[in-house]
Amino acid sequence: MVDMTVRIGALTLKNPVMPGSGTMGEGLARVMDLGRLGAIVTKTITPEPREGCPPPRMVEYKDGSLMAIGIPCKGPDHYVDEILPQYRAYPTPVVCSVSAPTVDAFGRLAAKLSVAGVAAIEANISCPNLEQDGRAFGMDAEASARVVRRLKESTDRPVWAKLTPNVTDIAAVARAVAAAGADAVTCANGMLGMAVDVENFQPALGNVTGGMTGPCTRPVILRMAWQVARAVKIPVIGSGGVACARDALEYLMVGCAAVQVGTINFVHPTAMLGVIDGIEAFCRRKGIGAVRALTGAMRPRQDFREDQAA
Amino acid sequence: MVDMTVRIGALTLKNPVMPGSGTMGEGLARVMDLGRLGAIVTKTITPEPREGCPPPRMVEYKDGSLMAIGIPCKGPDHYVDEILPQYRAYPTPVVCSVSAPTVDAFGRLAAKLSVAGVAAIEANISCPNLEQDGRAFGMDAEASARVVRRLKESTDRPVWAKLTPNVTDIAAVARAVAAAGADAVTCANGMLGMAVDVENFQPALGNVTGGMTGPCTRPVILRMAWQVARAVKIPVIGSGGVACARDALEYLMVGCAAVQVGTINFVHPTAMLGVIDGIEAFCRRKGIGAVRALTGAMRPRQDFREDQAA
Amino acid sequence: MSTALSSAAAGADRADGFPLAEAVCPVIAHEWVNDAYKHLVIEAGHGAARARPGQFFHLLCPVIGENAPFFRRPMSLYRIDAARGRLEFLYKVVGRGTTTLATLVPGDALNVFGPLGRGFDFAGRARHIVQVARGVGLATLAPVAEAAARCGIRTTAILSARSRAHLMSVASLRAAGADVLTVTDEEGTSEVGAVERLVRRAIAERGGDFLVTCGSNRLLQMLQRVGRELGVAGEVALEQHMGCGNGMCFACVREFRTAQGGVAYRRVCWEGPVFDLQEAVSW
Amino acid sequence: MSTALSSAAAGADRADGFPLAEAVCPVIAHEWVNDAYKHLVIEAGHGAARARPGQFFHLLCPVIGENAPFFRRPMSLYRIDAARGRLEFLYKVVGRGTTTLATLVPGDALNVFGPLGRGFDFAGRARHIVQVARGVGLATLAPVAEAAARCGIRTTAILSARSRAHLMSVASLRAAGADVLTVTDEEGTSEVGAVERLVRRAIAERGGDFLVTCGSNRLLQMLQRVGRELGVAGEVALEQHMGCGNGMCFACVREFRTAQGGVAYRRVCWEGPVFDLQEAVSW
Ligand SMILES: Cc1cc2nc3c(=O)[nH]c(=O)nc-3n(C[C@H](O)[C@H](O)[C@H](O)COP(=O)(O)OP(=O)(O)OC[C@H]3O[C@@H](n4cnc5c(N)ncnc54)[C@H](O)[C@@H]3O)c2cc1C
Ligand SMILES: Cc1cc2nc3c(=O)[nH]c(=O)nc-3n(C[C@H](O)[C@H](O)[C@H](O)COP(=O)(O)OP(=O)(O)OC[C@H]3O[C@@H](n4cnc5c(N)ncnc54)[C@H](O)[C@@H]3O)c2cc1C
Ligand SMILES: Cc1cc2nc3c(=O)[nH]c(=O)nc-3n(C[C@H](O)[C@H](O)[C@H](O)COP(=O)(O)O)c2cc1C
Ligand SMILES: Cc1cc2nc3c(=O)[nH]c(=O)nc-3n(C[C@H](O)[C@H](O)[C@H](O)COP(=O)(O)O)c2cc1C
Ligand code: FES
Ligand code: FES
Repeated sequence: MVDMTVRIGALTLKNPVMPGSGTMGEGLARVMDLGRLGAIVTKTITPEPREGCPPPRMVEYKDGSLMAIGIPCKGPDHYVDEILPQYRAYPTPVVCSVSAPTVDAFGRLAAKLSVAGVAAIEANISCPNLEQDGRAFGMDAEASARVVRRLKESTDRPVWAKLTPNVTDIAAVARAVAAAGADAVTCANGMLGMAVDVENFQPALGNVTGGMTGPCTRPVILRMAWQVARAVKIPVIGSGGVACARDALEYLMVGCAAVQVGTINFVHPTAMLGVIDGIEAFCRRKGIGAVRALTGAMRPRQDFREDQAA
Repeated sequence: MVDMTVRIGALTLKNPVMPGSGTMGEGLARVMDLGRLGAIVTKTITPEPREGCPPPRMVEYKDGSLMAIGIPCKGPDHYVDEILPQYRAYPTPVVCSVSAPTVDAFGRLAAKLSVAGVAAIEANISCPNLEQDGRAFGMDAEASARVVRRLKESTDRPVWAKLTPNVTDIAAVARAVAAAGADAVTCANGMLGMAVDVENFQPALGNVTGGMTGPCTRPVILRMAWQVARAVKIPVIGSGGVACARDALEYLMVGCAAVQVGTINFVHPTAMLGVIDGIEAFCRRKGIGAVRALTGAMRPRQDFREDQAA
Repeated sequence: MSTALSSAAAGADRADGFPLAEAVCPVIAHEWVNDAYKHLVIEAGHGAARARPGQFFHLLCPVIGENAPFFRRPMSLYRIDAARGRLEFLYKVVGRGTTTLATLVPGDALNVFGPLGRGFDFAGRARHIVQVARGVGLATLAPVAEAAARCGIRTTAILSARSRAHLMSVASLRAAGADVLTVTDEEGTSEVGAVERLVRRAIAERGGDFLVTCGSNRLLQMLQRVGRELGVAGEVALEQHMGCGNGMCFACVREFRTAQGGVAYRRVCWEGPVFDLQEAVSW
Repeated sequence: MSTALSSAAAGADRADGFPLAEAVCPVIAHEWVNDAYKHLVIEAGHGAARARPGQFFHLLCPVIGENAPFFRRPMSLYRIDAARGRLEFLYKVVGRGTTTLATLVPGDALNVFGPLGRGFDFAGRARHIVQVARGVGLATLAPVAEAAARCGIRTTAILSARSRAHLMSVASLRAAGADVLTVTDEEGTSEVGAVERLVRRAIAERGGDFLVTCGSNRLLQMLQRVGRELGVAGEVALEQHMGCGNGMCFACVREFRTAQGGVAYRRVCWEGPVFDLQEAVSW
């Protein structure tokens, strides 16, 4: 028996696997038992209803995709009344992702969403900061910290800060949000990308730029998770390109306490179950009693020489 | 007949396709006519000889690779005496990539390498800046500008600044190097990534981190090239994930004057010829007389509706 | 049956008790029906028991060489054979995914996810369906007549295609009791005005009281006009590029008219692919 | 012949006049020789005319499903049939690339790049080669005896394998005039000390004056010791994971002893894969 539980601050999860915000929905409950997940992270909620980006919203690559969805949202009341109740049947803690155009609006939104059934708040700080020329909060350590401080004042729920990877020094942003009181950091959101429809001399996405996600982003996001885990003491949740247990193990070993699975849910709707079962099988095979022991288990390379088997 | 020439500052190239530094070598001359290339960019030269990173030096993914080579180099004299003469037989201009641990060393190296046969100097500013805690020059707009200023003082050759993509605001770095007198910017070097050998709980690369390159990085680097092209007036050379003509066209249309082809040279040694021929064929098919006209040819999306063909 | 192959895909066949399943299904038959379309039959007990006309499955097309479809490909049901636990698809080979899909031979395994989306909703609303299909719409509308007949609803099917060789499902529609009218570009009979006359006649003379369409924007516009004018309700099956196919990614939105007179985005995979005829914004 | 297939790969077959070529070659034969190794024969006139023993080709293994080898895979030449313009490889199926390579059937096309690297250099340096091979080394050393015979050099080949079924190329080596000695784990004859006695006897009694090895680190260490002690020169063919295979990426380095007594990295694909026996750092 492997002890699969992990602690994210005050919260104990039954296993380290959860969806990335915006990559699951009620549809998933029609394919699998959401009770098996470590947590349910819901799609980002904004203060006002939004329609999202004009189509086309996606471009597909060999090993990942570029999407410009733009956080369509029906607002916080709809979330509390219609979305949250759908997850009440499960013992799984619900993490509510929020985003807003100003620090104040972040605070008000989190207060409004700190209702029964919300176990933690994840701050999606990849959105444009209207107080700073629309530059994403997450691209600035100080702006990120301000959001977290306001959230901590506005809610008694644990606050997770979801970083953007589009930065020079992600460890600095992580240190800033940790100092501001974040209970955990999620590393990271999609990488800003674009594509051209060359036949028609136009952007391939209605929004021109979009978020690059999926397996091909893993090497870069993994490096960031490693840098973040070395920079802060709070738990780190890896999010980027996890498709199978092996990928999740990379994140755990570089120092993450848990992982989020995103784009691959669209391809294999039960991919998260495969990740959970695979991590457990790995622990059993290696004689590891608790998955927690994998966090930061990467050691420096030995000059390890194996004889060439014939 | 399509006019394939492009101008990079004072330099006219017969076509917009050249290898990325460190992704070609004398071996390529044994497979194809290097005279067909727009330019020959040679592997980065450092002031002192270096052995490079300990193996393993590569990890392969479905659509790209992670390499930690570490710029092995035999020094500038070896370059002038042994490497440069190999390219003398070709009419193709040689661009000499340089890197150094201090601004002074950059200047001295460029002066030493401004010999006959070197048509331009490309500053690889992705390397650690020993005067700033080893943080890469390219991660700091001011440090990048200092390198370019010193190079401009030290050589009469055009200076290209090759940016690192591991930054928050690549347009700001581009503006800084343009203001410092750079004749062109190359966008960009590899993205910093890592991988774990989970079976053995150790980094997969001898150097722990490495450069992620290849097709899967194109959406992100393309977005950066677009941002850079809108920020500066000097020519932009796109470098990231070009495998075929279509990919190169994306870079040209977002505003690049030329492209560098890197990792795919390792898979298809004559890939650059395919890119050149494909761009020419595209121009012919679209009735475009000069490839220069493609630079920045992307237009805003029309709400363009085509009837569904049956 | 399909479980025997489940090791071919991580996470496949965990369906037990859930309405949707990712299942690895054996290919039973796979033939070209003309120069552009293939007819695919798979064994999929779980799906065949649940699927309804207008719904679709999300197919994981193989990765072969440069053709590496990352996401699944949506295909509507051409035939649901609940008795034998089989699903049938009729699809046009157009790009990466359909090219590799077309390489499958009987005995190969295909990973499918479904049934997905909202199907046609004519039971209790229609007595005589007039369906107008073109292109891939021929596949999507094919199962309507049979299901309609089961609720005692008659069908007049107007099929439009480039040429007679591209008219598919005529025989199966007739077998399901539909009156089938065909028009083709080749014969010069498929022009929108001509089809409109057939539709008006089916409403006026045969009691057509529900319009169903798929596959052509110009035919959709014509039916919206006729439906509005004559007060005849109807539905349209739409397409959009998809990520998840299951309402989660919001990639597949299109514009729709709202009750308030504005337009809003709706997900083709979740609120559709079948929508109210008048709410769809044609383009 | 291969040009007829060239459209299968962008940029392939632009060889005209260049020593190296990326060529799309028809598979002539492809059979399992035991439970782990396959024998591949391709038509490759350009390569067969130029290749030398110890050199390798860089094979573009197909992408099939989850097995998506991005880089090529290096395979040394098992046989060079210049007369018929054919190349032969003998390889072990171990991972992604070799798994998809193994699916090719005669008539399929394989994109190969080569010939690459520095082959064996015994002409004028040897009169009697003693070769010691194990595992994939059996493939790499197989063409040595035939080429040696052509320069009037004799060969004693000591082949080591897990079992008799894994001893490959015995017949072809004998046909090339080599004396073949075999040892196996199964028979308890393959222990390093036993092989060392065979090597020493071949040197002492048969005039062995050049050592050649591939495929086992422990046998390499033993031969380095014997060679140093008896003053017998030799070469070793080494492996390393490769990117380009053509000296450009510097991914394939290994440590070597330098003349100055230090160690330095050298590229297996460019300075090798065949190196001086004593310069190779064993591990
Ligand atoms: C609900 C639904 C049902 C469908 N039913 C059928 C059917 O029964 N028969 C049939 O022939 N076709 C049907 N289609 C269209 C079919 O999904 C596309 O032809 C197919 O996805 C093309 O894939 P590709 O990789 O070959 O093309 P590519 O052009 O290479 O695909 C590139 C991307 O565009 C998407 N795409 C391209 N064309 C379409 C399209 N028309 N609709 C949606 N996405 C598209 C692909 O899914 C992929 O994401 C249906 C589409 C939808 C949305
Ligand atoms: C010069 C040279 C000649 C060779 N000749 C032969 C031969 O004749 N017969 C034979 O069976 N094998 C030979 N090998 C080894 C062969 O290249 C590997 O077995 C093969 O690359 C494994 O690929 P894979 O995708 O199946 O394995 P994976 O393990 O899936 O490959 C992952 C990565 O590791 C690399 N890799 C794995 N094992 C090796 C290895 N032993 N050497 C180099 N790279 C490796 C792969 O190329 C790939 O980049 C040779 C290697 C070299 C360097
Ligand atoms: C279609 C789509 C929608 C997303 N929506 C959100 C969102 O609303 N809020 C958020 O914080 N992240 C969002 N993300 C980012 C994911 O949660 C996740 O961090 C990212 O996709 C990286 O993981 P992956 O590579 O496994 O997909 C979205 C990603 C995708 C692909
Ligand atoms: C193995 C390897 C070595 C490289 N060496 C250098 C180098 O020495 N100097 C440099 O400026 N860029 C170097 N690069 C970066 C490439 O020039 C190029 O910018 C990058 O690979 C992105 O292009 P690509 O995606 O087409 O490979 C190297 C890249 C690779 C893969
Ligand atoms: S395809 Fe994902 S919501 Fe429709
Ligand atoms: S494999 Fe590229 S240098 Fe050897």
